[in-house]
Amino acid sequence: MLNEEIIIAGFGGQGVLSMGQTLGYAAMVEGKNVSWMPSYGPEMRGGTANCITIVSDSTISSPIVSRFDTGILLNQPSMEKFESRIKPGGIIVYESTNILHASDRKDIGVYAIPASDEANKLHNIKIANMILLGAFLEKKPVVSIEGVMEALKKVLPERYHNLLPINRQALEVGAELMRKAQ
Amino acid sequence: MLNEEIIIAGFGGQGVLSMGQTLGYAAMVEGKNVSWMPSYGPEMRGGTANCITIVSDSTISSPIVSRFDTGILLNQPSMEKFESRIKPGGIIVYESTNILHASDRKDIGVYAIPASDEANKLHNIKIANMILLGAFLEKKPVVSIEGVMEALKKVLPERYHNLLPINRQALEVGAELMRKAQ
Amino acid sequence: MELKEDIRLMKGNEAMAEAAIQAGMDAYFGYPITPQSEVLEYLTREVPNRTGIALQAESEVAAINMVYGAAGAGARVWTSSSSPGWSLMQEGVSYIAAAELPCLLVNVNRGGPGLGTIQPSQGDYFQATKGGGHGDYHLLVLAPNSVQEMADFVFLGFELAEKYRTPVMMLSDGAIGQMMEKVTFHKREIVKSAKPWATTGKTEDRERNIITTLFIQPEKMEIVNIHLNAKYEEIKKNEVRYEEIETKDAEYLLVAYGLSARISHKVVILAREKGIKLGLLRPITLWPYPSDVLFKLADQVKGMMTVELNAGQMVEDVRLAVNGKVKVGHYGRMGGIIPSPEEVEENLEKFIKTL
Amino acid sequence: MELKEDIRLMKGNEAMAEAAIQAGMDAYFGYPITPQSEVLEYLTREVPNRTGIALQAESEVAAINMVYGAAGAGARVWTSSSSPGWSLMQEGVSYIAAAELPCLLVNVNRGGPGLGTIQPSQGDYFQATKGGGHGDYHLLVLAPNSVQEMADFVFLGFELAEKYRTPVMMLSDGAIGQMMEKVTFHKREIVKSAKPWATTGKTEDRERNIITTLFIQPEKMEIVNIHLNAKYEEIKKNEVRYEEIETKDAEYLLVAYGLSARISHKVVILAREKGIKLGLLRPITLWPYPSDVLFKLADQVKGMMTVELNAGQMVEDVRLAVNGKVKVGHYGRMGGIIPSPEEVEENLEKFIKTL
Amino acid sequence: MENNEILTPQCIVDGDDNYDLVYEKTNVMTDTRLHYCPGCGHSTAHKILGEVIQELGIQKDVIGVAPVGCSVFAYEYLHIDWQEAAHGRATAAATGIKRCLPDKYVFTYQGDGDLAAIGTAETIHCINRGENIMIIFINNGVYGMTSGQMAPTSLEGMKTTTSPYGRNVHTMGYPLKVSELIAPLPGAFYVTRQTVHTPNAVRKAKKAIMNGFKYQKLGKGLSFIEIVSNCPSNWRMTPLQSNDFIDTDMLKYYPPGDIKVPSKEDLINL
Amino acid sequence: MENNEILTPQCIVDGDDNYDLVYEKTNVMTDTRLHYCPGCGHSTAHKILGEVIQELGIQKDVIGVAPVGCSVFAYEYLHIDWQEAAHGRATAAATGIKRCLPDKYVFTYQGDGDLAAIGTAETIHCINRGENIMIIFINNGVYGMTSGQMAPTSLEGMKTTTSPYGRNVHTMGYPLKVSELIAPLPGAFYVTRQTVHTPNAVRKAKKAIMNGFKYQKLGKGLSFIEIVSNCPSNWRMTPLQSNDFIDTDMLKYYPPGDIKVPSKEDLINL
Amino acid sequence: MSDNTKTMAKKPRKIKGKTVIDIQKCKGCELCTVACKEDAISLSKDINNLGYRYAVVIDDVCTGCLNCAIVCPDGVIKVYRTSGKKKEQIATISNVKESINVTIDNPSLEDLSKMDYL
Amino acid sequence: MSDNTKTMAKKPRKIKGKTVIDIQKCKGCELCTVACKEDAISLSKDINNLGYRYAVVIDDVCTGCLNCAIVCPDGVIKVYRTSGKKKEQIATISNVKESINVTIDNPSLEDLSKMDYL
Ligand SMILES: Cc1ncc(C[n+]2csc(CCOP(=O)(O)OP(=O)(O)O)c2C)c(N)n1
Ligand SMILES: Cc1ncc(C[n+]2csc(CCOP(=O)(O)OP(=O)(O)O)c2C)c(N)n1
Ligand code: SF4
Ligand code: SF4
Ligand code: SF4
Ligand code: SF4
Ligand code: SF4
Ligand code: SF4
Ligand SMILES: [Mg+2]
Ligand SMILES: [Mg+2]
Repeated sequence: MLNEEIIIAGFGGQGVLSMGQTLGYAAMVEGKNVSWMPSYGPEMRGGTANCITIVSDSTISSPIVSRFDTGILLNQPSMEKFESRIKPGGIIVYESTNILHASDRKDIGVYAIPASDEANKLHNIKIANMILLGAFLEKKPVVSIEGVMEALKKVLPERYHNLLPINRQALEVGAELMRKAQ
Repeated sequence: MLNEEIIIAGFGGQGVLSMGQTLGYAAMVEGKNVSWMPSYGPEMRGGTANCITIVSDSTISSPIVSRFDTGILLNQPSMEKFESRIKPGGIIVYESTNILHASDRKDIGVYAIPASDEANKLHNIKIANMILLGAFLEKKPVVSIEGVMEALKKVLPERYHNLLPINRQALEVGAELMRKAQ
Repeated sequence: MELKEDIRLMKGNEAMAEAAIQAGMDAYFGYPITPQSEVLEYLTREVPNRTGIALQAESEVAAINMVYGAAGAGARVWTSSSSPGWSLMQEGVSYIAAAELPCLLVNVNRGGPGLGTIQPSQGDYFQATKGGGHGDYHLLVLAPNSVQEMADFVFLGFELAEKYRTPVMMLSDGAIGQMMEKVTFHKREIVKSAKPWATTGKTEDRERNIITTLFIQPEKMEIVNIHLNAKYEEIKKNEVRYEEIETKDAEYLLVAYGLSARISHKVVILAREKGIKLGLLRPITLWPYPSDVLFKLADQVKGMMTVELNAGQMVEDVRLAVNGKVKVGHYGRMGGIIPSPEEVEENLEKFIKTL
Repeated sequence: MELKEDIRLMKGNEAMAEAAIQAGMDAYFGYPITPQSEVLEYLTREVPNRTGIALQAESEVAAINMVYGAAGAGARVWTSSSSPGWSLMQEGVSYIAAAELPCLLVNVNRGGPGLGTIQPSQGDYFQATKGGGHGDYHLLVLAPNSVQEMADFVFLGFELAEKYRTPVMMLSDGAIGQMMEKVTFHKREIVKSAKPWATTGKTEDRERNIITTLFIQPEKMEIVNIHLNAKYEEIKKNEVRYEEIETKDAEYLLVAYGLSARISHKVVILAREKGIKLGLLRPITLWPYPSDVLFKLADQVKGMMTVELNAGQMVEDVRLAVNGKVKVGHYGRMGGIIPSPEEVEENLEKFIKTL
Repeated sequence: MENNEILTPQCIVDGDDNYDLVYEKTNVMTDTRLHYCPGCGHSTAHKILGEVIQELGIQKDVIGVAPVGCSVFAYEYLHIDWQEAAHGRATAAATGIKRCLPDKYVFTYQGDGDLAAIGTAETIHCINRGENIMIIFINNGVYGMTSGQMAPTSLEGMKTTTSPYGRNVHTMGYPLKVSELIAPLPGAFYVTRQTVHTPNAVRKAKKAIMNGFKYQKLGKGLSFIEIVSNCPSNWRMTPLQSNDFIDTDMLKYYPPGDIKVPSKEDLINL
Repeated sequence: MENNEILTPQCIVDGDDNYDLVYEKTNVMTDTRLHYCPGCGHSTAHKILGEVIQELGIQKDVIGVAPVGCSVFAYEYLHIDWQEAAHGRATAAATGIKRCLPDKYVFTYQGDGDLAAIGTAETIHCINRGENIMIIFINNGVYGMTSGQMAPTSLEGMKTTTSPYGRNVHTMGYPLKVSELIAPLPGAFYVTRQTVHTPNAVRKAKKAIMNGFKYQKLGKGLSFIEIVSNCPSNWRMTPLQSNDFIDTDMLKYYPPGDIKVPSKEDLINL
Repeated sequence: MSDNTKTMAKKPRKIKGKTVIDIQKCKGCELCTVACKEDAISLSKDINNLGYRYAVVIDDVCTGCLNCAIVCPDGVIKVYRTSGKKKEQIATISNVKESINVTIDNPSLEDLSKMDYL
Repeated sequence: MSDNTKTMAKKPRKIKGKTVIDIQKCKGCELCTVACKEDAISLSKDINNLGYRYAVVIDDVCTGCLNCAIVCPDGVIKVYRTSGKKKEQIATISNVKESINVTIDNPSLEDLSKMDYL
């Protein structure tokens, strides 16, 4: 039974909230249940943002959980805040261009993804979040890449549909990085 | 055991509320318990005013009662409103200069006191209320005239003490009228 | 108006205002509303020759926030209003409770909901005791039933407020506010407790004082909530007040506060004349509620009935207190109607028959 | 944002706003406050191209009185706010209840008292259910526990409001307002009931219509109070709503609404995994309260525990419902803290040991 | 038959002369006796309001909003649809009504305590939004209904029950000139100050109210009609004394006349 | 020892030159990092407020009141006694404080949503009573804290989260010129409009705040310091763009400068 | 128009007026008495059922100028006029109510009880 | 005074300034960079621990005019000046805090947690 509880956290502007939403849309497209819960309020003013995304086969009971199956972490403060809240056996996928000190927990999988570097290579720094998402989905295919692409197609206004290919590329780059990182 | 429940009612300006207060002060001076409860609010804008005064030897339970031992009534609307709310065996003392149609109840005592006429004779129309009070006290001496005078002395500012004699006179005129009315 | 000793014949509202001056009030902020406008009128007449500040605010919302400011600055401060005015003050009350500011709040309850009527009512019991404002907080609620208590509870109210750093509400009603009775003012020594937390200017010997109700982090907020609750438990332990009338041998019990308790007292007399062993429990604090004594009395009596000037509010607290041990009835009139003792007695007998 | 059928991924606040438009709202008046500002934002974005009025008021006090005016004029109207804003609206709410104006009121509850925190809370249960405003009145209170219900209860709320000429409150919380979930919008036929009492201009075929809450004579006021109470009794008879989860064979029962009910659902799963026969009763209407079903369940279970995001408010209604038949416990977190299912389960086990 | 006609009240015959009825209370007013105190300007204001509604023939399209204050019972006296609003919130309620019924005439009728104290925020923002309504503002310098407390408009030195030694402007604030305060707001289309204490003043005030209704159709903003009035009961004066006081004191501080009038272009569609 | 002295931060030695410290953040400010967004005028306003308090040496006699808005955390940043007030009620709270502590300096620090929307009544009446306090009014044309809704001061056509197609003055009201609105009130002693987006503007604004504190001692009324500020985050601009917008748009509608200044006689006791 | 000028030209006979006051609704405020330039109205010695002295016509010199009626707060004055060009715009009377003398009832509070409450 | 005029008279050597920027508190708003008429300041390429590019002195041409420090919202600029008549009224420094470089901590929310809550 699928019930994946994910925390995504980083600086505001790193695309943390939209990464969660994209994942949510994809889950919805695939007929799964989903809940997406942002941190809100002045916390965001401090420059950090995070969201909890839960993807499940069955009804999602609590949309807010304090321990997670997966952490997708984009900056150092988030690493410090959330590393201890990953369940044993869970994973952390992190942005290794920004985060210098990663978790050294042994009971979870910790995967360094240099997403910003790779995004720069694709000449679009904004795509770093999709690279991380791709990496995560490679490890835990809670939704398919096709699902993500279908979701993006529905969510993005027509005029942005030219960005679909680069998004797919980013997802694939992420998957590739994950395969390497393992 | 003394427990006299009195309704005093008339037009605003007829000294209805202050009559009740004077009675209350006198009762207090004589060490009795007293409660005085005015009608309040826009009702008074309609030109009518009334107050419930209770004088008692013991603790006064409810300061608001719906039936009365005595009604001191100064205008026609008050007569109409309150005549039925006098307990059997009770009394009505009324201003017969103003009120043309008095109660014809047989189970209570109804006493016509032409207070305004008499007050005019004393060249002070404002004193009519004290005449009615005097009449009431003649019938039911719940406080003594001395008590009332002492109360007035305490309550009136020094500069009005010259009015004390005419007040006493009014009380006595009232008493006399009551003796005649019976 | 002074008679021998310091006994006076006064309206409840005036007695309260006089008591506040004698209690060394620093400030009063209020807005006119019937049936309590005499408070501001009395104070604006008296304080210029005596002591304190009495300011007419532009609204109840302003008034309660002036109280917030003044209380935060360490003043002995109070306000009063009546039902609709109190609804407007609910945000401010919640802030004051959260900031733990001692002050006295008086509701001279009139008939509602809406603009309603200006006649006496007890329709604001829930608002006063369960918290009409948002969030978990409590007011310490005192319910006077005479002009004397209107005066006495001002002294008591200020004292308790400062002792616990908590707002104290006096829940009165239009009848007790408007009626005149004898009231005795005893000589008292007024002790004002030190308020080292007050915002009086940051002197060099201390850190800055901050009055705030903002605790943006849930973890902090919960600590504040827990702290408040601990205080409320303390108050529950120490400050329950009530009066028992003829309860010793009572087989039936009336429960009533304020004006209803006055009426119910007469009902006890009437019922006992008829041979019904009736007692009366008068809660003086509506919060904390005298639940324990009711729980005990539930073993003794066959039934309890509340008498309230509302549709049945306090009856819930009585039911919670006795927890099913005895049947608890309610007799109420609404909208400013005041039942006569005879009427209540009649309904009591009806209730007894259902037991 | 549209996907196949009309299924969308939306925030609770947005779903509610979308539902209101689909429900044929005539007007919304509101004032920004976290965590529900998305409502006004969504509406100001949508209504210019669709239908209705969405006006940013100068304050919550103004907003609720705009609702009063519009509802009195026969409009399908609503507002939303969060805790401190709702405290400010209490006078208006009492007026609306007294004037019997149908409208929808949404409180996206955050942590209090005072300014508090913006995180989710259920600290306004008392305010919503016992009447935070003055006088005897009730709101019909709906408690959604998902984004879907945030949408559905808008339709239901308008319907019930107009059916009973009464304000309906939706008591949600910051989590449900802020979170995104799937929500399906079904095609519905919107029926708006006739409002012959509305102030739309006195045509010659009828007497003038008056919306008022002033009943200066106690006798009249009491008639109004009695009328309101009769209506409330009617609502109690017809409109109690709740959900039973695994209660059939339950030996213990959780009682929880809204977000707490989501958490409690997981607790039921956890407990049953451990062999504890736990059930969940989720009140959907907080007023009228599902007392009867609890009274019945009290014969079956050994104990009940409420799970609330407050210091213990709804627990009083459960105790009143079971009237002493079983022990009723409470587990609560405050200030925006949300307990994990594991934590609740642990505390449930502790509670069970006290039975 | 001739006799019959003579007995109808439209005309009476007195000796040689045949008299036609030329003035009586408009039947937009109800028969209920006004509860106002003798000589109170509220009554006069009601009367001319009724006359204007009758003369414009808009009875079926008018919705009045009267909040708390002596005029809370206004709905007793005018045969139109009414809402009684919470203290200070008439303009908010009126906004709610007008936004939902933009083709109706909506007006508020508010006292100075209501409009200028507790309702200040609602007043200013309603005007600033230029809601297409009319505000009739009865400035009697006192809280009439609650029996004579100081209002924001009480004059300097004025004795009221809450300024028993006279209003001290340094501690209690200055009498607020609401019309002057709000006239600069772009949402205010027409701002005028009138009285109703003499026959001519009544005629002018009536004209102002008529304008207020007419302008409402233009959709260009709000009409604000201040009526400096009296409160004999709480001023503790006879009605005649109170009217003198209007002339000698109130109008000194609150000068009558138009404060903001529409331009000709503004009125082009009238 | 010489060496030691050199190492204290008052001066540094660089080659031949001996440098003295001539400017640093006043220590009336705490060390807590300001939570404001980059380039936000709130920060600058805080800073000069702290400097004025330090320069006047009145730290122990000042009580600040900050209501809800981005500056609700003001108490984090200035080492003085503070009260955080309910939204819109800072002036009421300040009135309560000042009446009880007349010898202290009391000021409020309020946003435009706070002061000019929900707090309108409190603002006007506090000023009208001439409370001897200072109001610092940060006008950034938007609700900053709640993330960018329209404020009463949002300019015509301005896009905000609740005016997504731009502020339509006919349905949403006109941008409110609060300083002009309140300046005529006799209780307003000093009314000025400043900005803090350039070094010179900051100097002037600081002077204005200094005046506000000084005038408070005179007991002649209220000082109202409007600071036209920015909200880069919610204007969706960089700080530099936002400061340009102040010059090109905000100051057009809200012209800077003194609006009401005390006369010489007023200042005689200063 | 010719008619009109004729009337004005000869001024043989001043337009005559007549006021009818509902004495039971009159509150004796005296605004009419000072408003009447002809001194046609004065207060009675007696009081009506509201407790007020009421306005009465004391002198049959009324010109029908309407001042008294226009200023009367309670609208209890009706004015009649002999034919002739009306000087005043008058209220349109679409449905004239009968009765000049009104039955005596109780003070305003009782009136209020006639309210259509719900 | 004579000293002063002397200095002004000969103007042999322009007053020199020095700015010290607390880069970990800088938010990179760039107000200082445009305020400096000498173009002494610019933004770094790197980001600090708040995630912002920060202001750095790029050119040692500072005159000590204070503009950058005065306009800096976050008050993270200190200015030093060589002796000479000060052109500006400066803040009185009664108690100078130490440290030019500040330890790196978490974003503001964590700062807030240092609050003295009750
Ligand atoms: C919230 C609230 N506060 C106070 C009152 C009491 N109240 C009723 S009317 C009024 C003021 C009346 O004065 P004004 O508006 O000037 O009207 P007037 O009676 O003078 O015409 C007040 C304070 C109320 N009804 N509601
Ligand atoms: C009663 C109430 N309503 C609404 C809010 C939400 N709220 C907090 S701050 C704010 C407005 C902030 O705008 P402004 O006053 O302009 O300050 P800024 O953040 O722009 O400096 C609002 C609406 C609240 N805290 N309390
Ligand atoms: S109290 Fe004053 S305002 Fe009210 S009706 Fe009487 S005179 Fe008029
Ligand atoms: S949101 Fe706007 S006002 Fe608030 S701190 Fe950021 S820039 Fe400043
Ligand atoms: S003006 Fe009207 S109410 Fe006043 S005395 Fe004359 S008739 Fe009577
Ligand atoms: S109509 Fe004119 S002349 Fe006739 S009574 Fe009235 S005021 Fe006098
Ligand atoms: S002004 Fe201050 S915060 Fe902004 S870039 Fe310069 S040093 Fe950094
Ligand atoms: S002090 Fe003046 S010259 Fe030096 S860096 Fe700052 S702005 Fe430039
Ligand atoms: Mg008034
Ligand atoms: Mg702002």
